[in-house]
Amino acid sequence: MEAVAFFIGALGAMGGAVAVIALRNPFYSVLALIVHLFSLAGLFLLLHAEFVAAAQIVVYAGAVMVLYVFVAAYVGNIEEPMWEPIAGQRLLAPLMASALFVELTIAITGSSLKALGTNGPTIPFGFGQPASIGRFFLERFLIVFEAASILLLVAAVGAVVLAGRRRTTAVPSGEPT
Amino acid sequence: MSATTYAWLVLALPLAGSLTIAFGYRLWPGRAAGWIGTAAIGLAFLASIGALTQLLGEPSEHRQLTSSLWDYASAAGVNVKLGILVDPLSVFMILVVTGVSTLIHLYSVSYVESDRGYARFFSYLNFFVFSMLLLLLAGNFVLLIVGWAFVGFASYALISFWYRRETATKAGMKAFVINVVGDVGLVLAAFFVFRELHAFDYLTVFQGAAGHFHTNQGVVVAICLLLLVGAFAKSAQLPLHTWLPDAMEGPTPVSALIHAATMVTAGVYLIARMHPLFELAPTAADIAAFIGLATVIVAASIALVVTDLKRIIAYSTMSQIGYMVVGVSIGAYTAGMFHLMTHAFFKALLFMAAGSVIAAMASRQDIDRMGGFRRSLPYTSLLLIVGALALSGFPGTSGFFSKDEILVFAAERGGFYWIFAIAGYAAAAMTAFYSFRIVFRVCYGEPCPEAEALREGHMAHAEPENPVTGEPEDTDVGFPGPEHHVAEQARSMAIAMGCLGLAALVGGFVQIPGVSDAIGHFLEGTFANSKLATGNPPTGDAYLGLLAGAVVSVLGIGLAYLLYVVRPGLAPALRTRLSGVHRFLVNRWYFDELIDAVVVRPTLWLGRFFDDVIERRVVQGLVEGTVGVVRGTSTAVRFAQSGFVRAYALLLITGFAGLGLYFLIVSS
Amino acid sequence: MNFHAPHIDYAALSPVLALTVGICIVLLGGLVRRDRVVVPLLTLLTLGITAGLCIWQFGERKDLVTGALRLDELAIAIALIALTAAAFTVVLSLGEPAAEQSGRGEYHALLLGSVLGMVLLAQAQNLVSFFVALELLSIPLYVLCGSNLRRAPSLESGLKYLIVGSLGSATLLYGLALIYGGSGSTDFNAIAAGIGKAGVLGDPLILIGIALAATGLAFKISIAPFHQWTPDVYEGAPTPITAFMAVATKAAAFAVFIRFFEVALGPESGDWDVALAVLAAISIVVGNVGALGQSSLKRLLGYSGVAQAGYMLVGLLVATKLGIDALVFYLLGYTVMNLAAFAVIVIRERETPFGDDIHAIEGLGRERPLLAWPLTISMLGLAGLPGTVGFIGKLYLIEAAVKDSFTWLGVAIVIGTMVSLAYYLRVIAAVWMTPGRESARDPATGAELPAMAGGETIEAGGVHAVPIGLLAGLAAAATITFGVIPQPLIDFASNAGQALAAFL
Amino acid sequence: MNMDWYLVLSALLFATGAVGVLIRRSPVVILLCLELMLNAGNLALITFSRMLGDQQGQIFAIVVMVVAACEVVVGLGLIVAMYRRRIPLNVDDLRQLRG
Amino acid sequence: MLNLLLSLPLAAGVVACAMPRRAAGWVASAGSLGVLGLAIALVAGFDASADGLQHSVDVSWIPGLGVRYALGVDGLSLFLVALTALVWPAAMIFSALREIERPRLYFLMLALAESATLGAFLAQDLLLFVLFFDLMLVPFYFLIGAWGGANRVPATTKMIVYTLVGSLLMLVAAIATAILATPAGGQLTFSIAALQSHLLSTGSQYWLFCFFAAAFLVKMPAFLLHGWMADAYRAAPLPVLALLSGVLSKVGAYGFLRVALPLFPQATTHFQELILVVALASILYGSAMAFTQTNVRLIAGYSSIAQLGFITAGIFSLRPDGANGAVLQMVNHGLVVVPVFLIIAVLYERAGSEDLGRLGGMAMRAPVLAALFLVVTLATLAMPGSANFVGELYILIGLFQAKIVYAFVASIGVALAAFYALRLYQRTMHNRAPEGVESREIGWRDGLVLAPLVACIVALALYPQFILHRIDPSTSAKVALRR
Repeated sequence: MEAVAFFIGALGAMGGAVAVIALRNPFYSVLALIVHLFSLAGLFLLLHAEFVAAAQIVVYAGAVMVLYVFVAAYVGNIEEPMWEPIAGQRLLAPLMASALFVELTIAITGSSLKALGTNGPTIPFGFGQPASIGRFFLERFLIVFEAASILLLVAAVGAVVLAGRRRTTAVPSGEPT
Repeated sequence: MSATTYAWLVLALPLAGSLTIAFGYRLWPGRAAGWIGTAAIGLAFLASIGALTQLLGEPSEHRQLTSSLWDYASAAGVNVKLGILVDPLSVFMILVVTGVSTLIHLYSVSYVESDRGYARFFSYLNFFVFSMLLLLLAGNFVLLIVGWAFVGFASYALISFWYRRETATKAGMKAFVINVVGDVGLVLAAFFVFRELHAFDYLTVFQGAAGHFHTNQGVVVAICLLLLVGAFAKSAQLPLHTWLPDAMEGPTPVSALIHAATMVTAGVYLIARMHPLFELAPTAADIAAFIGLATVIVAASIALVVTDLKRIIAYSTMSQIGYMVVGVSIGAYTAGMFHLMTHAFFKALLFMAAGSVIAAMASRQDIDRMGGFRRSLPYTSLLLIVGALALSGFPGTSGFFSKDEILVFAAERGGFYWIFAIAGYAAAAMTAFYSFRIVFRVCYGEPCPEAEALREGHMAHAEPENPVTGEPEDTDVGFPGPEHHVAEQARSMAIAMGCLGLAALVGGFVQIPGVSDAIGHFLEGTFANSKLATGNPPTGDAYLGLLAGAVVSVLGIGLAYLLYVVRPGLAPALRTRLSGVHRFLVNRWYFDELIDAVVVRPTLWLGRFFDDVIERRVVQGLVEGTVGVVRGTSTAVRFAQSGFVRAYALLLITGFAGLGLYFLIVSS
Repeated sequence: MNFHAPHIDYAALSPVLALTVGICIVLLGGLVRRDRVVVPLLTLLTLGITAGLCIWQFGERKDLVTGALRLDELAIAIALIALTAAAFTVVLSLGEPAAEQSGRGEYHALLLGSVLGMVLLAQAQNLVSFFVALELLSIPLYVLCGSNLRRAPSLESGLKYLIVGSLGSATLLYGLALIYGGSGSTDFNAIAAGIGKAGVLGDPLILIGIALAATGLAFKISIAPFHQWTPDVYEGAPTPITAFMAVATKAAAFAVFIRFFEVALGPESGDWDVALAVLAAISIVVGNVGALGQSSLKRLLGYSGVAQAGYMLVGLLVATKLGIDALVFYLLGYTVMNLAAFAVIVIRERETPFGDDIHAIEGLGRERPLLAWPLTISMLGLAGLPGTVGFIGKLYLIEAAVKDSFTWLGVAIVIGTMVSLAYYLRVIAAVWMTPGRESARDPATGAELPAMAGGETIEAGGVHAVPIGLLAGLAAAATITFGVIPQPLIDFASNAGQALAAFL
Repeated sequence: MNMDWYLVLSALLFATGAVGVLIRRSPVVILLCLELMLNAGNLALITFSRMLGDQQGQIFAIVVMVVAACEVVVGLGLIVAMYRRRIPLNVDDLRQLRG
Repeated sequence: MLNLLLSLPLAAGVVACAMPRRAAGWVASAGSLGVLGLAIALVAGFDASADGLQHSVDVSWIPGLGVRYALGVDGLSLFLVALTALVWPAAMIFSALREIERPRLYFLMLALAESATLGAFLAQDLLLFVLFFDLMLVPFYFLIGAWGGANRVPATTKMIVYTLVGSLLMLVAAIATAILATPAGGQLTFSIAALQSHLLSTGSQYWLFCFFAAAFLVKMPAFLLHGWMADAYRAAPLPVLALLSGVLSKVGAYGFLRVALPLFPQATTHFQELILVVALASILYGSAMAFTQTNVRLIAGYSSIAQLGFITAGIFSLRPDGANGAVLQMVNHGLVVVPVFLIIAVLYERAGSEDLGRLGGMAMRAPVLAALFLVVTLATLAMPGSANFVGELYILIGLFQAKIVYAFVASIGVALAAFYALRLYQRTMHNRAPEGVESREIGWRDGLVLAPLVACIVALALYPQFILHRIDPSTSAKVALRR
């Protein structure tokens, strides 16, 4: 049962990922990513990370992706020519990515870490649930939590700086880019 | 005052004279510089006499006196003092040098009077005398080398005295460089000596040498051969002689003083001085003797055909020094030094007379253009003849006794040394011939226009031109001087020539076989330990030799008379008949060309090779190659910096892939 | 279920808190007041207070908030570098068009946010706080790079930095995940212990994790071949930001690099030292040759930064106290040298129509010797010539390398230095040995050069040559002073090494 | 399911994301691919968290989500700013800075 | 005493910077004259019998790195310090007599150069030596780059990069020497005296020696490593070039004696032949090049290569006599080459050219100039009777006893020197003056600069023992360390 769920989730995640990089319209890519995120959330559930899965769906697939959709719609479809201007990129990119994959796989499968070959230890009640996560955040990772919040603040300020319309940023027309 | 004090005085006076003239070059009016110079040397001559008398006052075993002023360069086991050695040989030499020098200074006072560089001339000349005396009085090898090089420099300075002439500067350079080659030989010899005996001091070396070396040991032969390089360069022996004829670019008194009477005999002095070493290396001594002989013959043969008045005398000088070299190399020290002295007299005289003639010719030196000066320059002609007689070894003159003494000694020594006697007499015939070739061409025959003019009381004035290249002289500043001076009109010249003429005639009487042995006796102190200088040859043999000499000399003179006076057409005919030989001789046996091809060209080629190939290709290539590699890498790095952000990402991933690969290899 | 509030040492945390408060105040101040002075002053005040608190805490060594952070001399030294750089940047930003356009409050708040990230990063002792601090450092910088919205290169640099930076972050993250998995903990100390406990010393999982983490960190400190963003971003970003990045980012990333590798991955040092040595050598080569022939001074300093990072990495990879001392010392010296150079570049950028092109400083020695000297001293220092702190720094690094049998890296450093002379001296030659340019004509084509930021700025914000020049002079004076009397700085740096000595 | 399955999947997703960054030219899609990579990291973190029975990994994952969101915000902000400046939204055209 | 010696020039230079433009040169010159006074006092107070350091200063400088501020003079450095102190005022005053652009900076740089050079000669801490060795280059970079002739910037860059190649490697080697010589747990020290007592293993000595040798040989420069020389010599302003050639080149040779021989005795012996070959190649190559060049600066430049070849050969005879000669020759060469370049400057002002083809006839109306030049020329060609000859004599004696073949080859250089030096003199002073050459007597001000130098040459020629006597104990001690 768990294996089936894993494979469905894996297929969804992979499918979504491949679709993100394969689809030519960014708008569709965004949608494919949403599929991917949902599948991943499923996998998280399998791994007893309920809170993370929920956050994934609510925050990520929900809020963040909406932003994507808006921007994708705002800037419209972007022409990506088929012609590859960088010599060797088309050959080397997949090659290096596969090298990356192979090395990671060797690291994972070649590791002498015993626990890797197991289904994982029995876990206590409440593992991955909001309460325990929250405790972690407020006790051990208090600083991280606060830092993350400041990060969000800063990112928001950044977004305002970049995307906010101000009178000084009126673009003189016809200026070369 | 002791003999050494006199000797220091002998050194100090010319130096003081030189510096006085140099620093006051703007102050001295008229001939003052000349008189100061002459006085300095004259006083040095007197001091030399003082040294002589003091030395004669010592018992003959104690006639080697040393004295030193201060440590010159002593450290790390090397000990060099500013020290002199006063012994019969050096005193004999300083007497000759200061004596002849005084007369030549006197001559010069008038001769170069109108030259712009008057003060400079006397400063140089005094400096030369100082250097020569330093060379002679030096008590160790280092000081010898110093004096040796100083005379070389003085010679250079005086050869290129008229430095606006390119020929003069070239000749000076040639003389200097060849002399430096000699210096190097001498220096290396000194090093060998030092390495073997750990001393530079003459007396220590000579005392140590006898016990340290065995006869003909390689080292001592090497030392002697290196000494010979020095001696031959200075004394213009084959093959280092080519500078001497060119040195005639200098003013004539310079030729008389340096390139005839004094400096060029330094080589002879050196061999005599180093006789303890040469006697330990008979092979080297024999080599020296043979080279001397070769020089005698080669130089005499060239002198037969050259037409430049001063150059004929220059070749004659080479030839005569060859005799001396033969003499001191085979052990005839007394005879060699005797000939050195008489030669100084008559050769200086010849140059002075030649100078007078050349002045009358307005600086032209070609004997083919001369003639008939007998009447217009009677005094000069007379002394020219006296000099020529002495040079030819005409019976009774000084050259007659001294030359024969060498040849007789050679014949007496036995073995293969008779070759020197035979060849020496043959060369003497040539000597007599070319001596009188000069006399007959200059004094006899049809008077040339200059001679005619002079008879009417006008000195010839010619457009100043370089006597060698014929190109017009730089008259801007007037050297070699707009006016010329002949002995007949300048008293100081006449006095100087008169004194020398007298010496050339009677100088030989100090050493007549069976009659007097003044020089031999005096020099005994130096050569006491010599195995070869075993006294004089039997008087009978000596007179046989004198007879042979007289015959040869008269024959030579007679032949010259036949060719140039009785049948003047014969000489050109002979020249066409023997054109091959003539060309060979006129081209001076092609020695200049040989040296040019063997030494000069390869060196220049090497310089160019260094410049073109090593410097441009290797040295700069090293730089440019490195720069090229760096630039190439730079281009590659900047090419990779293409601006494509995806390419940057790719490189990042690639970098990780490489790093990961390394870690995987490490982990396995 | 009991909630145990963690013990919080407010005194030790005070710098962080001060910065946080400062961010808010500056942000609000920017909204309230629109004049040019208040916000920079507030920012400087914040930085000053924070620095004061840091100095107050100097000498403390303790874990903060359950071990997420560690306050020690290394952290404070790096924090001070970041604060100094930020203070410079504030002054350099006076009249900076980027600050005008993005709003002064926002601009300075972002700057302070980045500084906060650096301060946290220097203290981070936990994978999570490490990662979040790193992002807190980076994300404001992405914005600041692109903050001169009028200039396309500024935006380009922002986006490039963002893309490659995020790629680097992702790589780092994956590496951290593997290390977490392998060692079973996120605490640096526990990782070191966990590696041994789990028996994964030399295990591919950990090693690939290290490789990924090293990639991510090397990216941040511009180690070749992960350096390629550096020249582009340095050139495109507003110059004060470039100065800030060149100095502070590098320092903070090095701090965490040291702490992470020496403390957490110390047991593995035998595996990663050679790899890092090779990277250092590559950096030295690439950085130095890349800088040759650059005409943009910022770009040149970008490449130079790559090379300098290579030098500094040597101090890290030897994994000795001496190495850390040397690295911290070099960072301190590097800070003053670079800031002096950037200050002069900022002034010339605004005074001449050449932007940051080398033409902008031609003839400076003749016209403005007081401005020429700081730049000259800075270049001499970066080139490592004696009499400057750069020489002592290199000496220190080489000593560390040689002592740990990495003599070949010492040789690599000096070979790199030789190459570097070619471009540092070129700058000096432009300053002193080339006549200045009168007109803004392109030397090649003769065409009028497009007006760059400088032209506009003079009307927009003024040159502010006096305060900036004073700072440049100050930094140059420090370069010389610490080159002649280096001991105080050495003592300071060796405290940092001492803080980590227990882990080596 | 063994943990290494999850990890291999995460590696595959990571590599896929990397390929996307390398070959796509639209900045929007590149940002998406970066999301993919961060999510792959998250998957690994969660997997390890499960494997170790330790929730720190989950905390880490949540932080990563925050970070990802921030990157997205800033990234999209940049894209919007560029769009407004009429800079072509193709990273290959961003080559004013090079060399 | 030494502190004052070291800081006075720089202090004067800084003060000069604050002076009006016209006074700057004179203030800096006054400082350097003060240094000269100190140096004379130093020589006068020198205890000739001791081979140890005198006037030592030794205080901690960077304890963290084991670097001490240790200065001292011994016979080895005494006369090099004196040489520096003597020629710097000459160059400064010579420059101060002329209109110079940006005089304050110029004199500041000259003053800095003097301080750095003195530092290199005085340093007794290996690292301090390296520091000053490198620091010397900086002012010369500026001096050539800002006041030089055509192509000055590439030339000066080439020079500084090339010479730093060697000296930076030396930095590594110096550090490695100290580290390797420090016993485990011991306090790191760079003190030359202390390092001398912990000799390294032969293998370490070999490569460390090579690094040091590279630095010294480049600085000299020696054959094959002189790629920077020609361009720099062409471009440098002449007073600066005089110092560059006269003093800086000596630091390399000095380094061999100060550092390489005492610290790496086995390596020195091992590489003796190699260095001798380089030295001989320098002699022959330098000489041959010197007589093919027509640019007067390059003639002097290549002759310097040859002379430095002699000095190196003397050092690497590894005998006291050779080393004494080398030290003496360093002083001598410095003393002759500085006036040569200053005279070239004077000639250039009169002829507007530095090419032999366009020079000549200068002696005509300038007998004093000609006489000064003549003395210098004769000393350059190591005319017997000059101190240069004594130097060469000692070098060759040493070499002759160590490696006889090398001595023979080296003596070829002596003969070649006569040719190129005399050629230089003749073609500038003698022959006919080409168009445009103005034969004018040297001004009394320039004369006052040159005359003391020439007087020193003459004085040393008369009494070289003055130097030999004082250098002998320390120099012999350096060579005797070889086991």
